[in-house]
Amino acid sequence: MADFNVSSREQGQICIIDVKGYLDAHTAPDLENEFNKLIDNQQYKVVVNFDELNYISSAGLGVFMAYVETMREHKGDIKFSSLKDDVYNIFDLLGFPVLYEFYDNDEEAIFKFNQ
Amino acid sequence: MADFNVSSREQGQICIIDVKGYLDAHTAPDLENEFNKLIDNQQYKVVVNFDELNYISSAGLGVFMAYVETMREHKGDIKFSSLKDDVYNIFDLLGFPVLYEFYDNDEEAIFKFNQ
Amino acid sequence: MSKEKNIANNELVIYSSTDNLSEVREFIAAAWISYGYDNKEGMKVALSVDEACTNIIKHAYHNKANGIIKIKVENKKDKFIIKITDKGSHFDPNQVPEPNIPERQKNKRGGGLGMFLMKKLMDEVKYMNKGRTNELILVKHLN
Amino acid sequence: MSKEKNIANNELVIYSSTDNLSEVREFIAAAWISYGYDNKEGMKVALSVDEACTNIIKHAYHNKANGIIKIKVENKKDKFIIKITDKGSHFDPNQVPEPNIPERQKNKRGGGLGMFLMKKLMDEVKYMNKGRTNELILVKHLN
Ligand SMILES: Nc1ncnc2c1ncn2[C@@H]1O[C@H](COP(=O)(O)OP(=O)(O)O)[C@@H](O)[C@H]1O
Ligand SMILES: Nc1ncnc2c1ncn2[C@@H]1O[C@H](COP(=O)(O)OP(=O)(O)O)[C@@H](O)[C@H]1O
Repeated sequence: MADFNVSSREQGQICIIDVKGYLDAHTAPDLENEFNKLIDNQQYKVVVNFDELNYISSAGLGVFMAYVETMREHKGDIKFSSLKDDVYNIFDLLGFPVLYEFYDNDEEAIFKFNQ
Repeated sequence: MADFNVSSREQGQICIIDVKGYLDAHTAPDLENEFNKLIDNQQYKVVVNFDELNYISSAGLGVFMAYVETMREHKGDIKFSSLKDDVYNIFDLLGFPVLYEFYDNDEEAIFKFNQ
Repeated sequence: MSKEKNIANNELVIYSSTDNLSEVREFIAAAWISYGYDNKEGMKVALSVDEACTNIIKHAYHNKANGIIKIKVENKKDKFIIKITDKGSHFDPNQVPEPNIPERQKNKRGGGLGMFLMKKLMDEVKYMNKGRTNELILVKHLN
Repeated sequence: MSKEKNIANNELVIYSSTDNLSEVREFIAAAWISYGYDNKEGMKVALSVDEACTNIIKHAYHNKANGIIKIKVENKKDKFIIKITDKGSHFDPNQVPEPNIPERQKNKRGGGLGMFLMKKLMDEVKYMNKGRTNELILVKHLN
């Protein structure tokens, strides 16, 4: 079974989701759960930290597509940080860089939210 | 494994989804697929026929919650027909009758769409 | 069904996969019927246990299929008791708000109905922590 | 890895469950590496096969875990070929539109990216029907 882990932590008003391991059709529902919890708690400003994510398939990208609009409707967003080249390459192939903001680290993403 | 089957058929402008068997957290993704296909084909007027559905859990009800707004935004709806008493009872307990229309058979639901 | 069979079959142990939900429902329905109770009510009890196990699979074991869920039924003279235990994440059921279905629909998401439904269908729903074990007790009063 | 091992391991057969996707990726990556090709490219080939199997599980076998998926790799001098067969529903890939991501996001739904991604990552993607069997052939040109 694919090894995947998701957890979140608060940094002021902003929630940072750490994703680790392999995000595929099998593990994507776990990330959906995490977004559902954030919405239940009315937390709409989200940074997803990919530092320890080794792999993503289109099922993983689909999770962000399904939740980003709700975040934006509530003056929030989903921003991405710390992607490995291989993982960024998949987002890039599908045209995500014109639809989402990517940052080298959490601090930059948080800074953008606080601007 | 739970026995569940979903299929759809067109009746003029309206799409009828037939659900059969047991709709639970295991089988709900199959119903999601069906709704995704309808939206891809821009079919927003949907009647779900429950005649052969024996069982539904909250995971099944969640599928309708996730798609009904998209249908309504596009001048369509999800209407329900031919529910067994036991199944209707679950919808009723959760307050769905004020949010959705329920009919005894497909014809009545289709008639409502065409009014 | 003989008394021994009932006793032998009063516990079901499954892995935390939604694949096993139908087996859970059949186990509960069979236990319920073996005590001679009404079929229709048994479907409601089975649905409650389905919801409980679905939540454990999704939230306590995070959709990983290698967790263990134990389901034990006990028939007292005035109540039917189901004990469900797991060793996944703990949670505080008091933090869970009542579902707001119109709001969720506006956000195009499902969910949030399972615990509410369990409470509607059963007479008692109690969550407990015993060390690393989570215990959920569902009770149906008999009359 | 010896030549015999490669030959013995040029086919993987799995049940149609997303549980098995990691095994699929490992199988493809190991085959790719055993021929001495670049690791990073292997990840893309494995991802394509993951997407192909995910679609078969979801759409051809409708999330039922008792379907069979066969994956066969073949290394020709100028191409690496993966043949994936199943016995689920047929479909016409020409009916599938290109994904419109902004539109899907507006409707708060994911999906629609798998086939598009496969085509981006591989040099050839061919769907075929042979009686009750669906065959998908993915080809990576080598240079
Ligand atoms: N067994 C459990 N372990 C951990 N968390 C749980 C459990 N059951 C419920 N929860 C929490 O309570 C919330 C509400 O559960 P529920 O009403 O069943 O709806 P849903 O599972 O669709 O969110 C869940 O989102 C989850 O955060
Ligand atoms: N192997 C398959 N069998 C049947 N239908 C398929 C298969 N692969 C793809 N499809 C159809 O093509 C559509 C697009 O597939 P894809 O681009 O991977 O996105 P998604 O699976 O998220 O919808 C699917 O929704 C499905 O209708």
